[in-house]
Amino acid sequence: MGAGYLALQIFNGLVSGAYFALLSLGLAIIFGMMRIVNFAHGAMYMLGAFGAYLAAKYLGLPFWWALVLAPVAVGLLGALFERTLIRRLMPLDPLYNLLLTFGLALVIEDFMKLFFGTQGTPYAMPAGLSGVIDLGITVYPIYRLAVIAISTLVCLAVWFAIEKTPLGAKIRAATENPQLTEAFGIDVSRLTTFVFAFGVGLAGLAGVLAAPTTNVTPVMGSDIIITTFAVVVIGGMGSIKGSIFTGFIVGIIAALGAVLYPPIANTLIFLLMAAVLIVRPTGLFGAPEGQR
Amino acid sequence: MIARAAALDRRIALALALGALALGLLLPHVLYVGLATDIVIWALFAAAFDLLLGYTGLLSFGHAMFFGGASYVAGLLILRAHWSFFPAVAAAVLAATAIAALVGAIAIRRQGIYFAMITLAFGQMLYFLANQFGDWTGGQDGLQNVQRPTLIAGIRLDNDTLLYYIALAAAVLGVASVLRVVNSPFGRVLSAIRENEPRATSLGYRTSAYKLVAFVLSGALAGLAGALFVIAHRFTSLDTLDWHTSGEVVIMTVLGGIGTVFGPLFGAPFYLIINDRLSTLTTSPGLVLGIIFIIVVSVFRRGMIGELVYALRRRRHVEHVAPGA
Amino acid sequence: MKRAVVAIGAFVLCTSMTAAMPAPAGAENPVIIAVVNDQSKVYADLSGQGTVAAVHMAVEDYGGAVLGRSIKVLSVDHQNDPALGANKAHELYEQDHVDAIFDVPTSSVALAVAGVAGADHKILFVTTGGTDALNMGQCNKYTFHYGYDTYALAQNTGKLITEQGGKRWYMITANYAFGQSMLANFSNAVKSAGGEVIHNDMVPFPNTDFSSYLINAQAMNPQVIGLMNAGDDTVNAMKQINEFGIKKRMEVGIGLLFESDIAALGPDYWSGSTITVGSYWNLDDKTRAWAARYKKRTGKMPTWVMMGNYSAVTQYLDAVARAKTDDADAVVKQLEGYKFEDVFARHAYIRAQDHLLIHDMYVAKIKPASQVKEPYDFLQIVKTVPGEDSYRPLSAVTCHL
Amino acid sequence: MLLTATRLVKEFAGFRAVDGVDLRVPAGATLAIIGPNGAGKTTLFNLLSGFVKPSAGSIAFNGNDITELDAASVARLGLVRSFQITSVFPHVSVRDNVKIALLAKHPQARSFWDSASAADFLDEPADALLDKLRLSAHADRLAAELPYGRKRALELAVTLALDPLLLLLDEPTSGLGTEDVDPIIELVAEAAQGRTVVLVEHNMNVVERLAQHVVVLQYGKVICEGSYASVHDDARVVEAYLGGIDA
Amino acid sequence: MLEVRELHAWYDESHALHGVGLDVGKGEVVTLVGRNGAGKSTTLKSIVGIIRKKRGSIRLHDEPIERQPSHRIARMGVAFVPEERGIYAGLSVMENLTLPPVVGASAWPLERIFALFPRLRERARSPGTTLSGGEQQMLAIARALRTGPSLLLLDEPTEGLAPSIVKAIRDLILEIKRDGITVLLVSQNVRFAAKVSDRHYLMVNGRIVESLANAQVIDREHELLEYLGV
Repeated sequence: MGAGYLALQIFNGLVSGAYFALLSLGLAIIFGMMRIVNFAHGAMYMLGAFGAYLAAKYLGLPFWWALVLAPVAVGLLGALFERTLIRRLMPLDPLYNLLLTFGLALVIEDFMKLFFGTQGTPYAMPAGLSGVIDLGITVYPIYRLAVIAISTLVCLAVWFAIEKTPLGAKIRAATENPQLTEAFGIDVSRLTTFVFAFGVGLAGLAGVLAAPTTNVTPVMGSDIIITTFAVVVIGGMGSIKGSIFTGFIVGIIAALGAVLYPPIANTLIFLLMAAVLIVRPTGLFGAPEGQR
Repeated sequence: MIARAAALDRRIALALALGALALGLLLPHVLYVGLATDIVIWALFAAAFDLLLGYTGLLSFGHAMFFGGASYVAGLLILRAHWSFFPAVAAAVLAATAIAALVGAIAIRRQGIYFAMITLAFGQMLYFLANQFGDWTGGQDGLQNVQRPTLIAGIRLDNDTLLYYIALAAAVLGVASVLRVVNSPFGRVLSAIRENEPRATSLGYRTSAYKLVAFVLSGALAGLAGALFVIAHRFTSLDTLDWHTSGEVVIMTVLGGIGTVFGPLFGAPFYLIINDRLSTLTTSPGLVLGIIFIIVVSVFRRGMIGELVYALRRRRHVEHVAPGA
Repeated sequence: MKRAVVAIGAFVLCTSMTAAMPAPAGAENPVIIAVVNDQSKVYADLSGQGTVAAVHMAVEDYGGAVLGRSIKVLSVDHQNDPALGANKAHELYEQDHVDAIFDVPTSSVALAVAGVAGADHKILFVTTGGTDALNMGQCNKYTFHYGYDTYALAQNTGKLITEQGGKRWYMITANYAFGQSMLANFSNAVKSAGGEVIHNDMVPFPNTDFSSYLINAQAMNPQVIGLMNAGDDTVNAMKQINEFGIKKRMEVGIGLLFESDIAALGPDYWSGSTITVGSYWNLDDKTRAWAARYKKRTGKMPTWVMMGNYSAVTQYLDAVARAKTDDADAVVKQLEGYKFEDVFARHAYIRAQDHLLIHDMYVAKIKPASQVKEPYDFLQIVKTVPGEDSYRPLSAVTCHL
Repeated sequence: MLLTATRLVKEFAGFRAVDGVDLRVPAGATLAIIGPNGAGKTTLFNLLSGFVKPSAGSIAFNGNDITELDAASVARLGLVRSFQITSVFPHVSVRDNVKIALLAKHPQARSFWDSASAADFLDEPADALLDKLRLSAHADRLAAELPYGRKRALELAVTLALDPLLLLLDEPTSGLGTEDVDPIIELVAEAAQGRTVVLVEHNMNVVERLAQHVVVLQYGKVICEGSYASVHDDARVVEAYLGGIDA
Repeated sequence: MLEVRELHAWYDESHALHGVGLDVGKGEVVTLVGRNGAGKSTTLKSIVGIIRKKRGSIRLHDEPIERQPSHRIARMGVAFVPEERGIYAGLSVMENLTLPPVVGASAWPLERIFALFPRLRERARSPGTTLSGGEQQMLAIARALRTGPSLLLLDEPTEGLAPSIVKAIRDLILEIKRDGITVLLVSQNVRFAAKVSDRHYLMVNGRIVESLANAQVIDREHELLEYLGV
């Protein structure tokens, strides 16, 4: 195994990292504003993939349209859940919303099974991205490069929007002190709905990106959410930057582990989590308890 | 803080205990014995879980690791070493205790949502490890053909009804232990920590040590349930370690009522009977149970028994009880 | 108080309503058979409700009665949960007086239910479950393995590809009993045909991302990539094999595949690959006629395991008729060694020594979408292999019934 | 000196809430810490009781260095604090609140396998304490159901149950109506007999009646200390409180 | 322009206001004085809608606002400067300043703010909480003025600040008053209050017990100090 080969595997890790980063970024945004962990995030990821499938099948829309429309649709659904269910439990312990979204995840998954069965639905590689390019060591699918690019771009854009724009300032303000922000004339409740919708929209986007490379089934979200939680625990729900960074890093470590000793592939992220927790209970980027 | 019914009135507690016991004695006569046994086992599991959630305020989403872990330990000892009932169960409970101590020492340093996520991830880690060591655990096939062990010299547990009553006895003992712990001075301190941790700290209580002990006790009793599971079913599988199993025990406890000890004893049969019947009626049991769960979390947050206890208390002193909760 | 009343009321109502489901019994004393399979999880489309329909069809075709008693069909969703599956099986046998259970996909559930069948002395036909433990280490007198096993898949697919020049195999194996037994059987078959396995990746099961292994595989440049997995894992692996453009450069040997898997991605993803099936709806006029009736009934095309279940039920009822009783031991006697031929099983007999159905198997190539003329028209049968050559020879049977 | 704090500093994200405070509390004294809102009183309290670790400086109590000790250990050494916002253990009866505090000194607290009656031996001391704080009438009510003034008394009872060497009281009269203030002052005065007390207080009347020694904080620094009279007339203190716009 | 009648308010379960009634006329500067915990801040927070659990009537420009969500009240021209100043650590000085939307015609343009507080321009890109206490108070008031309010609610603007800054704040309030903005001020600092206000309300235990003219406050300073417990 040469250095080039290893480099290629690291590169490959960036692809799974791209999904983790989008998912944990969405979780982090929602958590930052609402202090809740969205257990239905995996279900939203799955809905994103199905959104792409449905858009192609019934509206004849190509991948690029789905990339925009499916996350928006998922976001709107998220907004509906936020307005009708999650909001009611906001004044209570955040654990209630963890339970609620856990129930939601079960319901969404089973609901989709009713309509789409379990075998999976075909979703083809977008035409323009279907080839491979020769990276010297071996060939590599163009689409995977696109996934890395799109995810990185979106993550950076989200980071920029939150850190550098007036809308981002409102979100940061509402995160820090919602009551006061409201008293400054900002409709925090609408902002909260928007943030929740946006966070799950990111999960939907990850789902659309995954659709061409994995089997699109109603259960695709329920396993990735647990791994994403582990990623989030490793990173610590500290910052936007932290969630993006941890997402990619964990992707790379998992990919390397899978090659060096395949049987460990699934366990590795969790072992990593245990190790990080022993050294830093708050995760890599987490603020110490009490301050957050 | 997670809502829970305040300390049970003695009379209500007695009534609930008798009700649960009556239900336990009645079950095998109205349901097939396999399901009845499952109900008893899960009721014990849920009661153990409630010791942690209801009395310490910690929501674990990884309790399958104790349940499943113990089921594998008991299963292996019976299958490979032909241990009899008591030693096998004891060893399994011990194993669950050890896992709980290990995981608890790391997880207990965080609380609330972090604790839930960490325990969830640790549970899944054990799942993958068990999947990994297929030579021992049978991997995806699970441990099959675990013969029922001997109870004491000469008596094999082959009779399902006998086994049911053994499980019932173990569950009664387990629930009684939960009650004793909850009402012990230690249990009082636990409630104090749950209600106001900084104040308890300021009184000199090392709160994380108390929480860890509660976590370990809860894990040990969940392990007892797991050991009974493998004996009752003659096999165990990765499903017992899967996070959905952790989720199921959460659902049962919430449906029954958090912090009531007795709530889970009614939540478990409710969940299992519905799931059992739905498996012949529909292909989407999760849909129905999920919707019920969402309604309970949104509207009847105290759970079935919790709402009942709350209503009875409320009738007695309407003016004092705080709104919301 | 009102809330409490609502809460408790709902509890009592729900449990009593569901608990009070009528237990099937009655004066007419029917012969009762049950389908226990996955109707809500990953294998629901492979078998699930489709098999239930096929079983009803079998009963109707049999005339709806045997020994002058009506035939009743129950069905249970085991949700891929061995505990639930075993529980329900036990309930079916003991309380609902079910005479035989059919289908049972997922190795862990199949083995658990087989355990129950052995303990309760009631008949079980495992059709969709493929692990050869059912007819090897964990066989029992009351369990019949009907349709295929990993040995037969390897003997056909593995041998044929190697003989046709695919000598160097790179294996990607799902790390669980089914995958391991498939790997062992395929490795033997490949070697016996003059090929070699140059590398094997033991991949955790389940797994969705195979890209690391595929990069590795390309670096080692094998002639065949062998997928020693099933279901979702195979679908994901194949999707990524296409993505990496590997399918154009090397052959893909697929251990186990069903029509529903092909439909999940669409035939183009699979085209050119070689698989082994126990039957196929488009085999001949007989199967086509059967499939047409099935489609009329359900609106869908059958997978071949649904045909297998149809056959299993038919043969079971026939055995009951021959035994003139539904007593399990008597029926087992009638089934053991019985030679027959039906829409599914050709040149078939149930081997007495391990209760395995020995029948013709078919090696098929998957057609590209351009050649698919009608729904589920996925396969081009390239070879019919007699059962004796497909299944483990009698000399290798280790089962003690 | 029972308690000595030396050059105590606490920084939060670049902001010094406590900035080099020296504090010396002799055994048996009653000392009050006063200062305008945001002067760092509560942070100082958290530092002394071990709830917050100082960024710099050291704390010694009764011959032990407690700078790095966790809060529970500090309490076990006999330095016990109260809280500004009272709730104690809201859904526990008043008697059990006190019993939980009394239990902290007994090994039974750790025995999860004792019956409920194992703590009964504490009923008597608990009732005695409740009686002393005029809470007997409420002994069986839930703490949450108490009127506000009684809650503060309960807070004091729970703190006193530990029989501390040093009592840290965080605004014992905050939020009380005038009619409730006097009884609390009496209770604190009684508790201070033979004990060392440090209190944070806003109400100057309370300070005057209880404290022999007053420390004035502003911007996290001690700007002045001495007897109530000397502090009351100190120009710096008046300025700190009144803003000294005429200055 | 502001009319409060029989206002009761609750913090969680504790009853903090017991029937507060007060009036503030257009262009007036009115102070609420009272001891800690008397309910002054609670009154302001009730007016601006931060405290939702309340009963009674609050009318602004003759419109009832007691049921309005707080962002609506702000958009009706009420600007709030909280006691802790409410400077966001996660926002830069500039972001802090421009966070609330402009709601009135009399909004101060940024140039006017920077002319008055050059430090805010210098530190525009640094995090808001790295400013000194006095600068933070300036930022908090400037932020309110930038929205162009008709009613400004100021909670303890001089607390913990050095005398020179208190003076600057006094001058600022007087300038605001000249602009015709109505101010409701909470202050324990009676000398400061007497300098800027037209009238005073004395609050005790969640009630208004007395309405005082400016002259009365100065005359009774020592009595009031005792009363305030200082």
